Formats: sequence, structure tokens, C-alpha cells
Amino acid sequence: GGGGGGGQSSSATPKVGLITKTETNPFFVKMKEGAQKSAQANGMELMTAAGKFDGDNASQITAIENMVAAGVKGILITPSDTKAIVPAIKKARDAGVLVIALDTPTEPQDATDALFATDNLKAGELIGQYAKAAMAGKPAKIATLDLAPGITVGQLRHDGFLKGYGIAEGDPSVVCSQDTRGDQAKGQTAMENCLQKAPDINLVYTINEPAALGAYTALKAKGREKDVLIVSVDGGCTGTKAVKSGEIAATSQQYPLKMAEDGVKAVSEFAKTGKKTSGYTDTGVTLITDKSVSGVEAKDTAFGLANCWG
Amino acid sequence: MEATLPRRLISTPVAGPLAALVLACAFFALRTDQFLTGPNFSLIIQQVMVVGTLAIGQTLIILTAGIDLSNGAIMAFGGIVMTKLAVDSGLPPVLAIVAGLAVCSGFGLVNGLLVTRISLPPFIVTLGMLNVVFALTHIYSNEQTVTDLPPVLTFLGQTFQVGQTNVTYGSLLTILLFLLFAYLLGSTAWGRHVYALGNSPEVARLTGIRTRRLTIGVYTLAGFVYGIAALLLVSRTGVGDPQAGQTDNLDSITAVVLGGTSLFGGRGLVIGTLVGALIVGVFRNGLQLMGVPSIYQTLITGILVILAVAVDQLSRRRNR
Amino acid sequence: MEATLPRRLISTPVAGPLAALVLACAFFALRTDQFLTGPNFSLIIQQVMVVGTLAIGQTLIILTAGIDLSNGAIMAFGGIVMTKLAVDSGLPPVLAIVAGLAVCSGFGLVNGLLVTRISLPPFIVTLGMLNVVFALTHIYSNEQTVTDLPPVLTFLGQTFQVGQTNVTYGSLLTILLFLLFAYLLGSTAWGRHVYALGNSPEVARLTGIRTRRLTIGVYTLAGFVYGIAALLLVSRTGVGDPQAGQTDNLDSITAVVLGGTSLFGGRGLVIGTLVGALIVGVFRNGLQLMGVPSIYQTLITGILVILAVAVDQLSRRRNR
Amino acid sequence: MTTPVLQARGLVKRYGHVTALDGADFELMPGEVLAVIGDNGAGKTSLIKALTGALQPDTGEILLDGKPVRFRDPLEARRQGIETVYQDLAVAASLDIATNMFLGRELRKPGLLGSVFRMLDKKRMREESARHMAELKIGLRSLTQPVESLSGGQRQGVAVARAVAWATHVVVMDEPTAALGVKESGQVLDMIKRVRDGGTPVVLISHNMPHVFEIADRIHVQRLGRRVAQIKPGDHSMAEVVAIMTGALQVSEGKAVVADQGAAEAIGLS
Amino acid sequence: MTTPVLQARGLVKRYGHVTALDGADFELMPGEVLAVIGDNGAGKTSLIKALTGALQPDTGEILLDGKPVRFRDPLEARRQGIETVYQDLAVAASLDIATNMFLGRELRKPGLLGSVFRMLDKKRMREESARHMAELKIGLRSLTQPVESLSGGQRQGVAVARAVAWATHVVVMDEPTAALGVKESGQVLDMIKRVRDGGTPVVLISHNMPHVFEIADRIHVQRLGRRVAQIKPGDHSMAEVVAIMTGALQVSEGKAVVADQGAAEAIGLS
Ligand SMILES: Nc1ncnc2c1ncn2[C@@H]1O[C@H](COP(=O)(O)OP(=O)(O)OP(=O)(O)O)[C@@H](O)[C@H]1O
Ligand SMILES: Nc1ncnc2c1ncn2[C@@H]1O[C@H](COP(=O)(O)OP(=O)(O)OP(=O)(O)O)[C@@H](O)[C@H]1O
Ligand SMILES: OC[C@H]1O[C@](O)(CO)[C@@H](O)[C@@H]1O
Ligand SMILES: [Mg+2]
Ligand SMILES: [Mg+2]
Repeated sequence: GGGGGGGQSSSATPKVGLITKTETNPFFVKMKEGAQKSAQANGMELMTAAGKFDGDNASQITAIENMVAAGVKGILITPSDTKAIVPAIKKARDAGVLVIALDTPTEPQDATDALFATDNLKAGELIGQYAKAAMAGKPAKIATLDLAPGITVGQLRHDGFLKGYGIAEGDPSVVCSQDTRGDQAKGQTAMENCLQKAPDINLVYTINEPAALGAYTALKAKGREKDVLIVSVDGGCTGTKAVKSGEIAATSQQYPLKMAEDGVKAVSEFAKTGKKTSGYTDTGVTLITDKSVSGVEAKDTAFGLANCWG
Repeated sequence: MEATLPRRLISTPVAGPLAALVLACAFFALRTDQFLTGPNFSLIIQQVMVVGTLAIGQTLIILTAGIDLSNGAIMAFGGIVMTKLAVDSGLPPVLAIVAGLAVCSGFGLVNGLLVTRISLPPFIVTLGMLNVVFALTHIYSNEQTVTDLPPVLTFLGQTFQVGQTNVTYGSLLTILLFLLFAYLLGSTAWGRHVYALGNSPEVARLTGIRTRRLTIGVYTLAGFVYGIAALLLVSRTGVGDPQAGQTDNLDSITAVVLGGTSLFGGRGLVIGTLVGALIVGVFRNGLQLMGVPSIYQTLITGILVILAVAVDQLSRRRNR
Repeated sequence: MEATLPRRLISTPVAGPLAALVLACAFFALRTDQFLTGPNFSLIIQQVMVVGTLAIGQTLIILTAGIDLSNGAIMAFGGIVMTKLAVDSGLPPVLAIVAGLAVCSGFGLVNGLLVTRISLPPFIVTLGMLNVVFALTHIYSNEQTVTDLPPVLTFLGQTFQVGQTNVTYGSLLTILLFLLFAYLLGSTAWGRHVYALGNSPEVARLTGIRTRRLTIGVYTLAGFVYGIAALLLVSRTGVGDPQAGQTDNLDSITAVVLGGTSLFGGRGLVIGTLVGALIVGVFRNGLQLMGVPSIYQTLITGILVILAVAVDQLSRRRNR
Repeated sequence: MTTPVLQARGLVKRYGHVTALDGADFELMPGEVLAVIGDNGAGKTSLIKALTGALQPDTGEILLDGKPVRFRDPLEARRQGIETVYQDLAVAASLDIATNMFLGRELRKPGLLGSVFRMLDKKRMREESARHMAELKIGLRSLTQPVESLSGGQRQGVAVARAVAWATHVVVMDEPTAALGVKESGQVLDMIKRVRDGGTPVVLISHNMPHVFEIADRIHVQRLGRRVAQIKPGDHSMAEVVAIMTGALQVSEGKAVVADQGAAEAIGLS
Repeated sequence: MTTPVLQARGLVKRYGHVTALDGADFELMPGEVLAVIGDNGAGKTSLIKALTGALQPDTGEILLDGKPVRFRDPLEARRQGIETVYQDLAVAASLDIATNMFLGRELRKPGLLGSVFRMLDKKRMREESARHMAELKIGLRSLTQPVESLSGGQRQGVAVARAVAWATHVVVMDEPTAALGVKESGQVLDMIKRVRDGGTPVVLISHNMPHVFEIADRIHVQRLGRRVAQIKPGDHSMAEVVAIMTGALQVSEGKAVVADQGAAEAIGLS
């Protein structure tokens, strides 16, 4: 037999785990930083893990198991695969661990104790509405630079954008749709090809800001950057600066730091008092633009830069 | 004949990887209390069983001097087939499983046919197949994760008690599969032919081995094993997940190579692959238990993978 | 000597890939108007230049019977080094570029040393290196994309006019690199030695080639080429992106193998790699222009990759 | 007239613009040792590869015991009891001697273990291999070494022992003694005689004229891809045979005539 | 006493529990053809590999012109003008004949093209290779084929021609005629004589006793990993030499004495 009390950690500082979708997105890095600060403030030890790519369910399951084995009190997770992670979360909860989803809801949403997240459909809707107003009745030729098959945030934002713009999936004004995996280089290639196919594209929806910047570079190479509207989601500092300089027209800003801080606080609370948080906390989303349009509520880039992440 | 047991052990290609595994375990056992426990080992086995099983098929193919980039994708498709047929199409679960196994074997067969009939390089065939099967998975599943599985599909995720430790039936099946293939490769004519084929297809042909048929058989059997991996995956995650397995091709190759099998074919042992898979699982688990931040886990894993094989090389060199 | 030019062309390993490329172009030209235009071809070259340049280094290593999984990661790190030094540390841009090239060469050197000094399999060395460099990139960059680059860093993204078409300096550089390495491999002693090494390290050693030094040189040179790829990437995207290059290792191997080079070493031409990279680029571009949905693009690309090499095989068989 | 055991007519095999076989004929009679000789590149290996299913001729036909056959692969020839030692040594480098000896016809354990579990009888295979190797008197320090670590001659010994152990109809050997020591060569020649005396005809490719003259009943001379003569060792001197082989002499109606005066003088024939 | 050109004392080389060299001595005198003979596995190849830098002996020393040397790789031996034809044919399979002939010492174009651009002079290398191959009179249908498509003998010819073309100090050949035809073997023997007559000593490993007796000035007999005798061909009959090689006779003070009566009788010595 090896040593002490099995899964029961005897160490004094309670542990909290954070499992992100990937290692490579500044969004999640910011989240980790926030969690780290909050953990320190609450006298907790933070453990982190991440998937290898967006959609990597297996690594997230493994991370949950290992964290439970390490004796964490609670786990914060941004689920890569919203349905597939549910059984593993259930096991962790059955083992007495508090599980909170950040950024992305599980399906069903109550598979976790609580959710701190942006409303992604709304994030899409906001930029859709903005685009509609900014186009001011001009006939639109739209390119959508999406995430990848089967990842809910991508789908939700795409759907939200169409809804906000007031068109349905399959509308002929959408002339080009491409997956970018949220990657700048792939976003650029996608935009180049879309322009080759339909040179008169004048509105670009992008899943996130790296994709948007890739699209901008492609447009600039064609000398089209001035007359094409790019809208995006995220509100990272790089992206918000791009809004300020006019490369991106508008973006829906989200607040990962808040998600993480609130999440760690909730786990700390649970560790101390045994009280579990529950339900959905909308961490908010704000449309950021310097060229506001009437009918859509927005904040300027000064606000955006003050609140940006990354 | 003069070779005593320890001497033999040293000269088998598994000794190095095994030494690396033992070293890694010793290290983590010293650094964290939670590591050296029955439940934790049971967990590690659960965590490596899917990639480990894929790596069995990968071992077969690499022994023939091939490579399979499509195994993770085939597994994902198999998982979707099993779960969708059972849940959406209402097929009896056992039939759904059989259908999944058949589909996976079928993809393996196609790989084998392309490799032998048109003499295409396995890298290209399975790369193409990876894309094709990936797309089919997403088209067939319509991007939907399949949930609410009947218990038969998750049976392998159930546990039984060994002493104080819960072990899943899936872990047991994986271990049995490794033993089965160690037997097939080591103690049957078929196994000898696989090695001979990997040494040199021309030599194998000249000695009267039907190399095409053998190759096709190996790819098909590997496909079947991927089907079992699909079932293990489904039972472990409790869902049918179209996103699954995307990095498992490289992960399974890693397990094979860490286990001492040559990518040039004809040399290696499937038990080495088990050790290779466990090395990766132990690193991941141990580093996580030690609370190493995830990006440093990646960094250290990179170094450790190199070190593990270096231990192997250096131990062999001493033996020279 | 009797071999007339067309005969020679048929028997070179590039003929098959070239035929596949031409067929693909013909197909897309018939199916969509926008395909067969100067600007579109200029675009395709821009889109493949980064992976194509990585694939030059990959070709060198594969010719020695090695493989490099770390090239995309090394390039990403190189890009971050160049841009961060120039923007954040205020180094003169040219020095920043030199530093980036040096760092990439350094990683190549480490790969080479591990492969030769401890006789580790290249697969494992570069897999480990992939993880290490990946982690270093994210630690060093702190996940920040580096923007506002000085013009020197994006110079290669500028264009000059050829007829009606804008061509980037980067495209030109890529083509020149391919020609340079075709020359080095085909017309210098060093090139002959690389092939001999790939044929059999033992034979190369016995004929008096310093195989270790040669191998280390090849990996280091490949690293340097990855540094150039980093510069091309930076100039193309206009930023330093820590997330870049993650699938480029497999993509570059694909280009090499599609180009007719054997993964077992000693056989192949770097010009084939260019053709291989273009095949992928043409498929992606053409399918997109035809308006094929993403997931079907993946499906069709999978099939086409297999077909492209099948064309090659069948054309060779006829020639037997 | 007796029917040849193995016969070929007009075999042609081209590789690109190299013609390896250019209408080659071949006849092996029952119970004889037939030597096939010829310069390097004369097409000897190509000929026997075509005869044993290792290579598909472009045209030409092959007859076994007078009946046309087509061996699509070496296995089909083997199934007819034709065993071959190929010049490029068909041994699997990473496998040991016993495994190589039994490759393609492994022995299984008796009883259920063998029939149901298909378990190899490694012990018996090792013992029998040891016996076969001992017959050839090839010195071996261990039977469990992979063959890649054997000396060139030892490796060749494995291939020869294997062919002899299994042949029932025809044995074909492509330069089997090329890498063998004097003693080991002697053993192989003795073994060839024993095989012949057991009634199985042998085809022997060799560049070693003393060996050929010691053992061959008949000699097939191959030149530039075809058979240019069939002779009996007794009818011609070694020097004459060499001259025929190199094209300096030609055989017409069983007698040697000078074809190339210069060449004939160069090799010391007058 | 003249100093040996190449000399070795007490070379030992072990592979696991196989001892390939067991304290082997060796001496090559100026201007001689020294034949090294011995059974398969006697350690001949291991010996010459140790002498030419291809293998690092565990212990023992090597002297070149009386001075101790250590060749850490074959290149260092080569640099001293020692050229070797290895038994396992050091040719690069996918490269053509000319490339193989010049591998490791390629010719560059004259002028800037060569010095700055380091461009190979393919034409000259092809021409010179053709000349060297022609000297050996090996029949070749094309110089641009990859060597993997050559016949066994043709391939061996390439290796021999290369060694002879480059050697300035010592030529070592490990069974160079094993795969060669009669005519080609004769050419190689002639060439060896010419090399010797040019003043370069030659080490020849061969199992072909007639060849050895035809050409060797002295014979080194290797047995069980060490030298058991050094003899002159004139002093002993072929049968005696074979007997020494197999251990049936032992040489003491220059005379053969029977060591193993049974073995001696078995090979026909009384
Ligand atoms: N695969 C191949 N591709 C191209 N040419 C070939 C191939 N195999 C054989 N050849 C050519 O065919 C001819 C006959 O070769 P083969 O091996 O039959 O000769 P051989 O009589 O056995 O010679 P040796 O005595 O040297 O073994 C040679 O010129 C050789 O170069
Ligand atoms: N790499 C190796 N690993 C293990 N054993 C080896 C290795 N190389 C040689 N040996 C063994 O060393 C002994 C001597 O081999 P070597 O090749 O020197 O013999 P040889 O006299 O050249 O024989 P041959 O006449 O057959 O070429 C043999 O028993 C051989 O099996
Ligand atoms: O890749 C999708 C992920 O990327 C983000 O938009 C951050 O850039 C997250 O909100 C989302 O979960
Ligand atoms: Mg031959
Ligand atoms: Mg030898």
C-alpha cells in the first residue's frame, strides 16, 4: 500500500482546477491569469489543464479525472464538446466536486452546478444588428468566416449574426462560408479565396478577432479594406485596437477575467462553507465600435480598451 | 540457450521503455502522495486504453513498414455509427456494435486495398482516408453528439472490484487485447509473416508469403481493432462524439515508437506499445497531480519523451 | 544517353505529381471561370509559400530517412522572436530577423545533435521538440499577437507587377529557394551525400562520408529554412502569431510525399515537393471557387490526395 | 525422348530499355544437375526468377513435366515442390535462423494448442533447423541470433539449408557458394549431389568453373539474355567452355567453332 | 627487417556474447598481395573492418608504416590512401554508377562554377567512370541506371573499380570476386597484380583457393577470431592450406603438423 489516504488530499490549501479548451487562445490565457489571481486572493491552489485543439473532449475528460484524483474542491471548465463532456462531469460531481462551466454552456445546461458565460447567440446578434444598420440598405454580399464543424460557440455566433441581420441560413446574400478554426493565417487564406470567388463581397462576419485580422490582411492586399465591413466577436485587446484603428468595424466584447474570478470565488466559498452556487450568470457582452449606428446600443473603444483582455 | 533470463530481458527491445516507465513512476511516487495508489493506476489505464487500443492496430501496420494516419478518424466514425444506430435508428445495441466494428474493418480493408493494389504509400492512403472519414463523420452525425446511450454500449465503462480498486471492464479488455496480439505476433505463423513482410516485402514474397493478402489482412484487422477502440471510447465518454480522435493518430504512433518499435518495419513488440502508451499516461497524470501548469506540462512532456527513448538507446549501447 | 527528353521526363519521379497537378488545374479551369487567371495563380502561390518553404526543409530531412514534426512549431517561434524583438525590444528589424533565423537554426541543430549523438529516432526527437518549442512560444509570447510591425518585416508581402498580375516578393523568394535547393541537391557533392545517407547510413559511412556531421548539417539547414518560412509567414500575415503553424508539420510532410519523395529516404526531388504543395493549394482554392461547402472540401481533398498519387503510380507502371 | 522436368521457350523480359531476357530457352532433365553459366548480366538470375515465379516474363512459356504452367508468385512454384535459393538471399534480416528456415511453412504444436490456438512449435523448429544447419557444417555460435548479425557466408548457408530441406521436385540455386568458405562450399556441393542422387534435379548457377565441372551433368550457357549452348562437361575443356561463355567460340552441331579470333586468343585458346 | 605497411596486434571485438575477433594479429608487407583466408565466421571481415576504420576494436592496436594509428571512421583510413571493397558492397542503391564511383570525392567543374557554385562536373565523372569500368571489362548497358538495377556481379564491379581507382597506399578487398563471372574475376585478378606491380600492397579476402594460389605472395589464415598461420603458397599444397584453415593441421615453426586426425582424414590428407 502506498502512503496516506488515497484520493483524500491532506494538504492544507484547498485546490481548484481550471480546464480550458486550448492552450493557444489568449482568451483562455487571460482566464488562467484571472483564476490565478483569484486563487491567490482566496488562499487556494490552482491547477490547470487544456485540450490539444478546440473540440478535444478526450483530454478534458482525462484532466477532470486527474484533478479529482488530485483532490480538487471544484473544477472550472470551458467545455470543448458541450454534450460529450457531460458524463465525465457527472462522475466528478458524484465524487463531491463542484463543477462550473465557463464561457460555453454544457448541454443540458444543468449538467454543471453553475455557468458563468457570455450569451454567445446574443454576441452574434449584436454584430448582426450592427451590420444591418451600418449597411444602411445597401445590398449585402456576405462572407462568413466560421470556426469549425460541430463546435457550439461557433454555431451560436453564426446563427446569432444571421438572426441579428435578419436573414435565414441559406440566404443568397451569403456568398461564401469557410472554416478558419479561429486562426489568423487560415482566416486570411479563407478570405483570399472568398474574394477570388466573389470579388464584390462587402460584409464579413468572423468567428473571432484573429480570423477578422486575417480577413483584413487579405482585403488590404486587394485594396478593398476601406469598403468592406468586418464584424467580429471577442473584445481582446489586439482586436479592440483593431476596432479603434478601423480595421474591424465592431466587435462583441466578452469578459473572461470575470468568468474566472467569479468561478474561483464560488469554489472557494464551497470549500469553506460547503455552499454550492447554481444557475446561469451572464458575464455580459458589449458591442464595441467607434462608428455607432442608431438603434443598436454600443460602447466606444475607449471603454473597450479599458475592459479588454489579452 | 546460454542466455539467462535477465540477460534476455536486457536484449529485448522492451527493456529500455520499461526502464523509462519505472523511472517515471518512481519519480512521481516520490513527488506526490496521490500517485502510487491502486485507484490512480486504474485511472491511468482507463486514460490510455483508447489510444492504447488504437496503437495495437498501429503497431501491426508499422511492423509491416506502413503507417496509419486515419485510425483516430476511423474510430470516431465507428463510435458515431454504433451510437447513432442504437439511439437514433433504434437498432438493438449489440447489432449496432457489430455494425460499427464492420464499418471500421471496412475502412481498414479499403486502406489495405489501396496500399496493395495500386502500391500507394501508406502515408498518403491513410492521410486521404483521414480526411474522407473525418468528413463522413461530420456529415453523417450532422455535428450532433449522440447521448442517452443504452447500457450495453457503456458496459465496458462499468467497474469491478480488485482489492480496494475499481477496474473498468474496458481496461481489462484492453490488457487482454495486448496479450492476444502479443501471442499472435510472437507465437503464430501469421505473426512471423508480419515481421518478415516488414523486414522486406521482396524477401517475404520470395519465401512464398502472399504479401498482398497479408497486408490487406493486417489493415483490415487493424480497422477491426479501431472498432473496438471506438466501443471503448463510447463506453468511457458515455456519448458518440464526432470530434473525437483528432490527434489520436499521432498519439498512437508515439506510443508505438516510444515502445521501441521501428518506423521502418519488422522490429518491435506490441507489449512495448503498451509500455509506450503507459509512459505518456503516467507523465500526464503525474504532472497533473504535481500541479504543474498546463503549458509547462507540454514543455516537460516534450523533454521526457526524448529522455525516455534516450534511456532506451543508452541502455542498449551499454549492452554492446 | 539514348534517353530523349520526353522519355527522361517520364522516368523522373516528378512526372506523376506534375500530371496530377495539371489534371487538377484542367478540371478546375473547366468548372470555374475565376480559376485560370494570373491573379488567382499568384494567390495560390502566396497561399502555399509558407508550407512550401517548410516543406523544403522537410524534404531535406526526409531524404536522409528522417522526419520532422517540429517544423511548424519552430517557424511559429521564429516568427514571434523576429516580431517581438523588433517591436517590443526595439531591436533594428534586420537584426531581429537575423536573431529569428539563428534561433530556428539552433533548434534544427539541437534536433540534429539528438538524432546523431544519442541515435534517437527523428520521429521522437522532433515530436519532443514540437512540444518543447510550442510551450516556449506560448511562454515567451505570453499569448500576445505582435502587431504594428516595421515595414522591413513585411517587405516580402509587398508586390511587384508581372504583366497584369501582382506577385509578392515572398512568392519570388520561395520559388528561388526551391531552385536553389534543386541545384544543391542535384548538382553538388553535398546533395549526392544527402541521397547516399538516405539510401543507407552504413554505406555512406563506409564510403567515407561523415554521416553525423552531414546529418547535423541537414537538420540545422532545415532549421534555417524554417526561419525563412517564419519571415514569409510574418510578412504574409503582418503579425507575429503564437498560434501559427500548428498543422504545418503534417501539411509539409504531405507536400513532400505528394511530390513523390519516399519516406524511407534517398529517393525524391525537391521540385516534386513544390508540385506537391501546389497540388494541395490548387485543390483548396479550386474547390472554394466552385463553392463546395467546407466539409465536402475535406472529403474531396481526401479523395483527390489519393488520386493524385495513384496517377503517379499508374503512370510509372505503364512505363515499366 | 524423356520430357524435361522444367522447360521454358522464348522467355523475354525487358526493363525499360534494358533487355534482361531476349528469347531464352531452358530445359532441365530428370535427375540431373544442370549448371547455368554466363557472364555477369547475361540474364541468369532473370531466367531462374522467371522459372520460379519471382518475375513475370513479358512473353514466352514455361512447362513443368511437359505441361504449361504459369507461376504468378513464388508460392505457386513452391507448391509444386520447386525450391529456390535466390542470389539476393531471401532471408528476413531481423528474424532468427529457425524462423527463416521455416518461413511460410511453420510447424505448429501438436494437439489443440496447434490446431485451435495455432501456436508455433518453436522448440521443434529450432531443433530441426539445428539439424539442417549441422548437415551443412556451417559453424554457428547461436541459433537465436537475428540473421542480420551473421557473416555473409553463414547467412548464405541458411538459405541453402532451407531450400534443400524443402524441395521435392526441383532445387534451383543462384550462386549458392559465392560467399561460402572452402569447407562450406564442399558441403553444399556434396548436398547437391545427395539431392540429385535422391532423384531431384538441381539447377545451379555458378561462376566457379571447377565447381561446375565437378558437379554438373550438363551445362546451359547463357549469353546476352539467351541460351547460346547446351554442353556436357566431358565434351569440352574448361577453357573452351569459358570461351563459349564469353562469345569467343560458338557451338554449332555440338562442336565449338571460333567466332571471334581476337577474343579467343586473348583467353589463350589457339 | 622491413616495417609492415599495415599491422595490427591483439585485436579484440565482441558482439554481446559472440567474439568476432579474439586477439587477432595482422601484417601486410610493402608491395605484396596478402590473401586472408578462413572459414565462414572466422572473423576475416571483422578484421579488415577494424583495419580500415569501419569498426572500432574493443582492444588492440593498429600501426600504419610502423606508427600507431586510430581510424575513427572509414574516411580517416581513406585519407591515408587505404581503399576498401567491403563484403556488403558499399554502394548507394538509388544512385547511378558514376555517382557511386565518385562518392565522397566528387569532381567539380573548373573555374568559378566549381569553386564558387561548387557545381559537379557530371560529364567528366561519367566519362572517367566509363573508363574505369571498361578497364575491368564489366559489361554494362547503361551508366545512368541506379546501381540497384544492376546484376549482382555488375554491382560488385562498381565497388572494385572504385577502390582501385582511388587507392594510393593499401587496397583491401573482401571477397571481391565472389559474385563475378569468370572473365570479370580474371580482370579483377589482373588488376590486383597491376596494383601490386605499381607498388601498392593488396589485402585480398577470398574463399577461392585457385585464385589465392594464383595471386597471393603470402597467406594469412584466420580461424576462430585470430591468425593461426602465415604461410607462403609455395611452401604448402592447397590441400594443406585448407587443412590448416579448418583446424585439421596446425603450423608450428613453419611446418604443418596434424592437429585433428579425424578432420585431416575427412578432407583426404594422410
Ligand atoms: N529490376 C531491374 N531493372 C533494370 N534492369 C535490370 C533489373 N534486373 C536486372 N536488370 C538487368 O538485366 C540484365 C540481366 O541481369 P541478371 O541479374 O539476370 O544477370 P545475371 O546473369 O544473373 O548476372 P550476375 O552473374 O552478375 O548475377 C542486367 O543487365 C541487369 O542490369
Ligand atoms: N554486428 C554483429 N553482431 C553480432 N555478431 C556479429 C556481428 N558482425 C559479425 N558478427 C559475428 O562475428 C563472427 C565473425 O564474423 P565475420 O563477418 O568477421 O566473419 P567472416 O570471416 O568475414 O565470415 P565470411 O567468410 O562468412 O564472410 C561471426 O560469428 C558473426 O556472426
Ligand atoms: O474557439 C472558440 C473560443 O474562442 C473564444 O471566442 C475566445 O477567442 C471563446 O469565447 C470560445 O470559446
Ligand atoms: Mg545473377
Ligand atoms: Mg566476411
